[in-house]
Amino acid sequence: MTTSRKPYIRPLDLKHGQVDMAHGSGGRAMAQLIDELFARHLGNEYLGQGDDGAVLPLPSEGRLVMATDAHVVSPLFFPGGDIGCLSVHGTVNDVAVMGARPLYLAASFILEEGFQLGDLARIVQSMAAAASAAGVPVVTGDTKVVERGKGDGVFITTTGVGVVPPGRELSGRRARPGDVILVSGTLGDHGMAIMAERESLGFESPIVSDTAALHGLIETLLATGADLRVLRDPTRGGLATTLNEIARQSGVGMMLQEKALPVKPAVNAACELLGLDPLYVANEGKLIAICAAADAETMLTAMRSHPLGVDAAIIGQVHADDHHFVQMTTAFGGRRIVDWLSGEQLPRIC
Amino acid sequence: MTTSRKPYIRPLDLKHGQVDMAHGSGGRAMAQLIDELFARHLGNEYLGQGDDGAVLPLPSEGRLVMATDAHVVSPLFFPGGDIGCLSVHGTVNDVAVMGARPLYLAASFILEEGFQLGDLARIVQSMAAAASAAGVPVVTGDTKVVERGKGDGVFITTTGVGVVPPGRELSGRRARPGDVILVSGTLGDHGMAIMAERESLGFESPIVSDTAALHGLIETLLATGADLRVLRDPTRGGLATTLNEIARQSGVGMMLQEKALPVKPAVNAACELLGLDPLYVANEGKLIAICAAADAETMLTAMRSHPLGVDAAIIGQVHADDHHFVQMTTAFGGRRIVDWLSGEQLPRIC
Amino acid sequence: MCLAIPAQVVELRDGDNAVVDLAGVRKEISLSLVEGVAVGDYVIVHVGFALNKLDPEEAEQTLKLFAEMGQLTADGDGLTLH
Amino acid sequence: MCLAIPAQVVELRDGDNAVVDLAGVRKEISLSLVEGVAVGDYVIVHVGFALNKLDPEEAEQTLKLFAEMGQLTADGDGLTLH
Amino acid sequence: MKYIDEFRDGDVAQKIAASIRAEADPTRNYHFMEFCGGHTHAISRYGVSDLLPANVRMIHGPGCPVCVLPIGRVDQAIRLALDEGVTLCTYGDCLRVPASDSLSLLKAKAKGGDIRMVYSSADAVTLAQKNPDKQVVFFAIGFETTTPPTAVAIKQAAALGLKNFSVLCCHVLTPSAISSILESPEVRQWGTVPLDGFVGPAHVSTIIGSRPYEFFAEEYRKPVVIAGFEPLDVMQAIRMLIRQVNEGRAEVENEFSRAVDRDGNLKAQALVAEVFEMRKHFEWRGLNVLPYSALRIRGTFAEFDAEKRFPVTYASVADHKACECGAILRGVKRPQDCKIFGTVCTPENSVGSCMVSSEGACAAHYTYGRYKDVA
Amino acid sequence: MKYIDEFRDGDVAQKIAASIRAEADPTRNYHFMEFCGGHTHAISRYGVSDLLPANVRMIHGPGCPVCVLPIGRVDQAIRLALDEGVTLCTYGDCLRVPASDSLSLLKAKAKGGDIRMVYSSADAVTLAQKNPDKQVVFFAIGFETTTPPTAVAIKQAAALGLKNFSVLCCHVLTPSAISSILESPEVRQWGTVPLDGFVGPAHVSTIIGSRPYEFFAEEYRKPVVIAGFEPLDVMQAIRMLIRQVNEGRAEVENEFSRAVDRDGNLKAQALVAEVFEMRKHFEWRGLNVLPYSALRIRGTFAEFDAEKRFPVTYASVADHKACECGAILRGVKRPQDCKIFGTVCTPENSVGSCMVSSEGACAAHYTYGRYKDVA
Ligand code: SF4
Ligand code: SF4
Ligand SMILES: [Mg+2]
Ligand SMILES: [Mg+2]
Ligand SMILES: [Mg+2]
Ligand SMILES: [Mg+2]
Ligand SMILES: [Mg+2]
Ligand SMILES: [Mg+2]
Ligand SMILES: [Mg+2]
Ligand SMILES: [Mg+2]
Ligand SMILES: [Mg+2]
Ligand SMILES: [Mg+2]
Repeated sequence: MTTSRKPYIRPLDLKHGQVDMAHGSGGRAMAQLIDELFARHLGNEYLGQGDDGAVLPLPSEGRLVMATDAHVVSPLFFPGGDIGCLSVHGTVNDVAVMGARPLYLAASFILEEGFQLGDLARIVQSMAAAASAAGVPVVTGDTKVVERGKGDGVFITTTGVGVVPPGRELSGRRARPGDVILVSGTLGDHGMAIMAERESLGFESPIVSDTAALHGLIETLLATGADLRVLRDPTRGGLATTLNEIARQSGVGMMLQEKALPVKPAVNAACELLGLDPLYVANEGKLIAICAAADAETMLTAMRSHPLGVDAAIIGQVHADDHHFVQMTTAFGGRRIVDWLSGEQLPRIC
Repeated sequence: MTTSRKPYIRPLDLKHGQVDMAHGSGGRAMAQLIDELFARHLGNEYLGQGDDGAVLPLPSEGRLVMATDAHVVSPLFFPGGDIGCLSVHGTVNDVAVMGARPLYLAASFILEEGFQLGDLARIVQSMAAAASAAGVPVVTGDTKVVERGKGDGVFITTTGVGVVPPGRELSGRRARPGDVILVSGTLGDHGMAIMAERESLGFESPIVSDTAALHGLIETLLATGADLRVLRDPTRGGLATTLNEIARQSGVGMMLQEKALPVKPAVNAACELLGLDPLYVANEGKLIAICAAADAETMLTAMRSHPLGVDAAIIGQVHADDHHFVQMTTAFGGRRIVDWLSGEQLPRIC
Repeated sequence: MCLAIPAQVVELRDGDNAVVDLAGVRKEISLSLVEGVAVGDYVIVHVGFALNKLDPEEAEQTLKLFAEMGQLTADGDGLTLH
Repeated sequence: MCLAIPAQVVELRDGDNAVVDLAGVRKEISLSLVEGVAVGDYVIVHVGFALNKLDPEEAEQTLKLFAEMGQLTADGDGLTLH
Repeated sequence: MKYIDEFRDGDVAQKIAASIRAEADPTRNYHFMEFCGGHTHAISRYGVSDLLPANVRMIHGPGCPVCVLPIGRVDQAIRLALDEGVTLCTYGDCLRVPASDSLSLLKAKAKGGDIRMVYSSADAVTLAQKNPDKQVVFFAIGFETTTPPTAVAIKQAAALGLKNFSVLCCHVLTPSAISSILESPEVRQWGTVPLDGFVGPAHVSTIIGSRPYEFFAEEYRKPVVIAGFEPLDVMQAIRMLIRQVNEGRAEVENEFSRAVDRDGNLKAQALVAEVFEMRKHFEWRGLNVLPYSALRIRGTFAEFDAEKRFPVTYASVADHKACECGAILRGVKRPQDCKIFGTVCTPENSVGSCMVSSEGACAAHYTYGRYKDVA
Repeated sequence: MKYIDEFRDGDVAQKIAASIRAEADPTRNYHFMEFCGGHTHAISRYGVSDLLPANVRMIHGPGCPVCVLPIGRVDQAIRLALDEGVTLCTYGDCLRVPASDSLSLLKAKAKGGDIRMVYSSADAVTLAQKNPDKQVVFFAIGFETTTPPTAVAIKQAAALGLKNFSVLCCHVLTPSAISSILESPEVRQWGTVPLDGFVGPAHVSTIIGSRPYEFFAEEYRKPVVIAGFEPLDVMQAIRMLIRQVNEGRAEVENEFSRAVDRDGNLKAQALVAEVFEMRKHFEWRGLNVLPYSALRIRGTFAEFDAEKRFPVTYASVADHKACECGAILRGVKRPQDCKIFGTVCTPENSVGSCMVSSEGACAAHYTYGRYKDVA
């Protein structure tokens, strides 16, 4: 009858448009969202396959490493980053701390009805930039939409895979008495950057999140050939909680030196104002390294040679302890336990 | 001073306990949740490593397949399953439809403050049973807690990896004119089981979700040696939307035979009552297969030989069409387009 | 104009309600708009209300007309004419 | 008993408010409980309120006492005694 | 499913098709309007037109309640949700109808409006009962089929003494729409729309009976066959219309006798009369303002009238200037005649209301029939 | 950070420690109670006791506002949130305090209560202003330090004419608590608690000044040294207490002269006097009902009194029977003396209130000091 029209799709309205339930229906509206936002910014040959799963080349030897994290940060945009780059860094780091080269990322979005499409575009672009800088492509993904009041703007779950070369063994189970504990830089920057953004605090602060991909730094450390036992990123729960996890896994105790802990003055100040302890505040671009005592100085030098490790420090040592206590010699000259985070980090008034 | 006490942790209160913010803090409350729920039920040697990422053995050859899906179903428990087993099946299927053997799963939980710990335990147990039945362990995971009103009980994102043997090529891009389209069983069972549970509908129905892991069925098909082009599970958006995706990816058209489509009478009835089309209703244990015409009967026989394929049917054929239309010869004797799902599947009154 | 579907009444309930069955799917509906409905009757259901009873004899009649279609000539065929 | 911290007033604002600075972190606080606060003063901040001004001379004095500690004998040392 | 499957039988369809082919006069064309969107949907969904000979053409009518809802009415509902903060309940079909400012109820919901899809007017009453601190408004649309359930809801709310329930009443009347078609210059004067008869409403007629159509048959000399919404019903009605045309009759015939009689449902009619009264005029999308073409809530139930309870006066809003919905609803144009059909206007981004419900002519053609445009 | 870092200097600490060792009489024991949780926290957090000789022992006092909050008061707050549906605002410290039915405010929040942590009483007023349709209740706890900000909030709400703001006032008075310790049979009669002096409150004293402690020094012959919350302040105060004991003095001395004088903050005192008045009696956790030991809102501000606005009368609830919080708050027992310390009672599952805030004796010992129990 009539002739066919030129196919035309009205582009997404990134200025005023909002996510609605149709964007998660599986139908044409979702296909458009994927085409114009996800595929456009994150696109690569694997994502472009367009199937339910991505088919990917694998190195011929080694073991696979797989890590996953849901990102639920609020606010979504904060000094130094946003949920987009954070969701790339967090998972790249969890793969890299196992000694693996991160190869591929999967990204799963849970969008809340009413979320601004423009904000989503910013987040996806930030993710794309982080993935590209890290050299780790997003190869597959998923998008769901939940009703208003059943989500919080956007949640992003990323899963990463990588490959560890044969013979390399890194694990929280490998710390042993005598080992030395290092940290790659200042503590608490990410968590405090987030908290200082909370409107109700009325803070103006120079604090910027440290969110960063650590696999480059880790490669530098591995290249020294030192006897590395454990690498881990002290995220939620901060340095204190992460060290307690490792102490429990390895069945050891630890003694930290408070004087050696690097903390930025502004982070310290914000902690003082809120009654918080920077040891419990989250980091997103810091590395804990535990190595044989003989290699500690080599490790420190290697860390400091990398842009992400300039503030690196030796902060303590591992010892035998059936109670797996992490303790600290205070700058004041006393001694205390540095316990697991208990409950939430709630600001303290008394 | 005093002697040390026997370590004791008051167990989680699975009867009355609720998720609170501390369970997501990264601290000791979270560690307990992981120990008593996740590790206890899902436990395996890889999850037991306890690091941020799992280190896993890999087959020596083949390509990696990676797939991810967020699960946000409501209600969380429905006839035939729950979000726990669903989140295993969904991702196992997305890996398996690429022709891969599913090897490992990662699971990421976003819990809403106030969620009943007892419900969470049921879900994790169901996940564990599904993972164990499928032979695909959950090797790593993550738990976040969001404030009440910023989530919906629980969201589960699973990511799966598997390995495709060399030489096996399955993709939505490979359908070609002349190929035959099969489906492994009745359409719309999952979506209708969910919808019939909605309180406001006042339905009592015998409809049960078809949620199932399809990799066993897929192995059976692959074992025939037939020239399989495409496998896909018609989930969100139903058969109609999935076939449109494939038609677009392959640049072809399709013609279905309405008479051949298997639909359970109760599903049909529920669709009639709501003004819905079973072609657009989600499935979670069904497979679309597209193969060379010469292999169609072999494929049908193989499908029907498997418990998950007893209702399998040949439903249509691929042809050349620059417009990538999926069309259908109606049982009535006419012809229509079977379009992408547009918007949401909303019940129709008029 | 409006989606409605015939279903069989299988139970009468309080408050002028009834349960209808369609291929095993049961749903409570309102009988506020109809009179004299008994279990076993078919009603036309629209947005949760029975609009009308379905007349089985008329249905039979209509179907018979369809079936005889091939052989029909051009007369009234017993169609109801108002 | 209650968490409070000395910080320097860097700006006076409307509504009896001020901005204090602690190592680069600035926060608006209320001056409703104190009198005669000027820019440059240190105040003790608790739940967003200045509780009191800090007396720099007394602080100096106290620190001096600490520093001389090693050499001190057992006399009053100039501690404020009420 | 009894009384459903039998009316969709493909073998029987072939027989009726053969009989239509036999009876249709090959030397002339037949143009029939199916008034109802339900018929439009059935024709497209089952491919009924593929079974008709080329000289029998179906013209889509205005009987799609969503299609005739003017922008200004949806705007009122949106203002109730966004500005007045009410919980706005409505049937799923209404959610995507385009309104002013690129909004729809679905988009207003994304903006934060508390907008709920309900399956029944009774659900809205229940919601009001359960949330005494929220004002619940039921956005009521539809022809005579859907009006009685709204009447029941209002009476129920009155019986319960609810102070937080009201109805934004947009119920419209079928006979007015038919009159408007028949009175249109295209049909009456210019003859640009050749109209040889109507397939008459199915479920509307279960309520109002077949009597109201007798006026049209007599006054305008147009045959009417009331038909069910199953595809065999439609085929049979077409055959009956062809026969009337061939015989020069213009009568009301009833193919849907299993559910419709001459009087309709008197109980439902009485309920409607108790709760509603005629509006002096009402604007329809595409058909302009029609006198006595819609209902409003009677003064005795004024407290349940959302237009009285909230400051949401109706303001007429012009349709998108490229949109041909008006002409399509009057049968003057076909979807393919609209310049933006299938490009700017698609079900995802509908510009006009005919692209919303699958009963709308544009949506039905886009969703089921557009393969024909490229053949 | 000026006026902070200098008071945490480890080298200076060694000097003061040496001086304490030099001055402490090796033939006797010194038992000092630090009244304030702030001091308890500093001692544990910085490891101050590691720098003290074995014959100088610190006893934790009752000055932790969260610790002395009785179950019945938290129950009231929970009832306001869950039963009355108010938006309950409070400081972060209160959220984990155990209440009846295994609840806490945090768990009540998980149950659906609208419970918000605020950083300042002013935030609660702002919240009430922004949500005129919600009743906002500020659950106000604390000693004299925290009372003036609550007074300001109430006056602000009055000035704004807020009808939806009120305060559940649980402010308590330091001198009453000190009296209760000194009057306790363990101290006064039995001598089971040897008490050689007090480290007096830091920030409480910025408000009330040093004068109120003079009565204790005179009446009970106990030395008091008011000290800041930094660890060097505490060390110095201990040294000053040792010196008083050695010299047989019982005076009020002020180590915290940079922030405290004899009169305190008169403006703040006047504000408190305007808004609050004495309660005849008030139950403290661990110290029982103490006469004239707490404040309530004056009749002139009655409309801002949550206890008057809502039906939440106070009901006393017994502590868990194994819990030794009472004895610990009176200095009679140490955390390690409680049978369930560190096993059933931990910061994650606190049974008593002393295990909640890091100022509570049990939490401080658990979190910072329990390595000593296994040495
Ligand atoms: S295609 Fe869209 S704009 Fe054109 S007439 Fe149809 S509904 Fe209106
Ligand atoms: S350990 Fe717990 S129960 Fe025992 S006294 Fe301390 S707070 Fe009370
Ligand atoms: Mg992880
Ligand atoms: Mg991580
Ligand atoms: Mg997916
Ligand atoms: Mg939200
Ligand atoms: Mg990590
Ligand atoms: Mg997937
Ligand atoms: Mg999937
Ligand atoms: Mg899939
Ligand atoms: Mg994690
Ligand atoms: Mg919720």
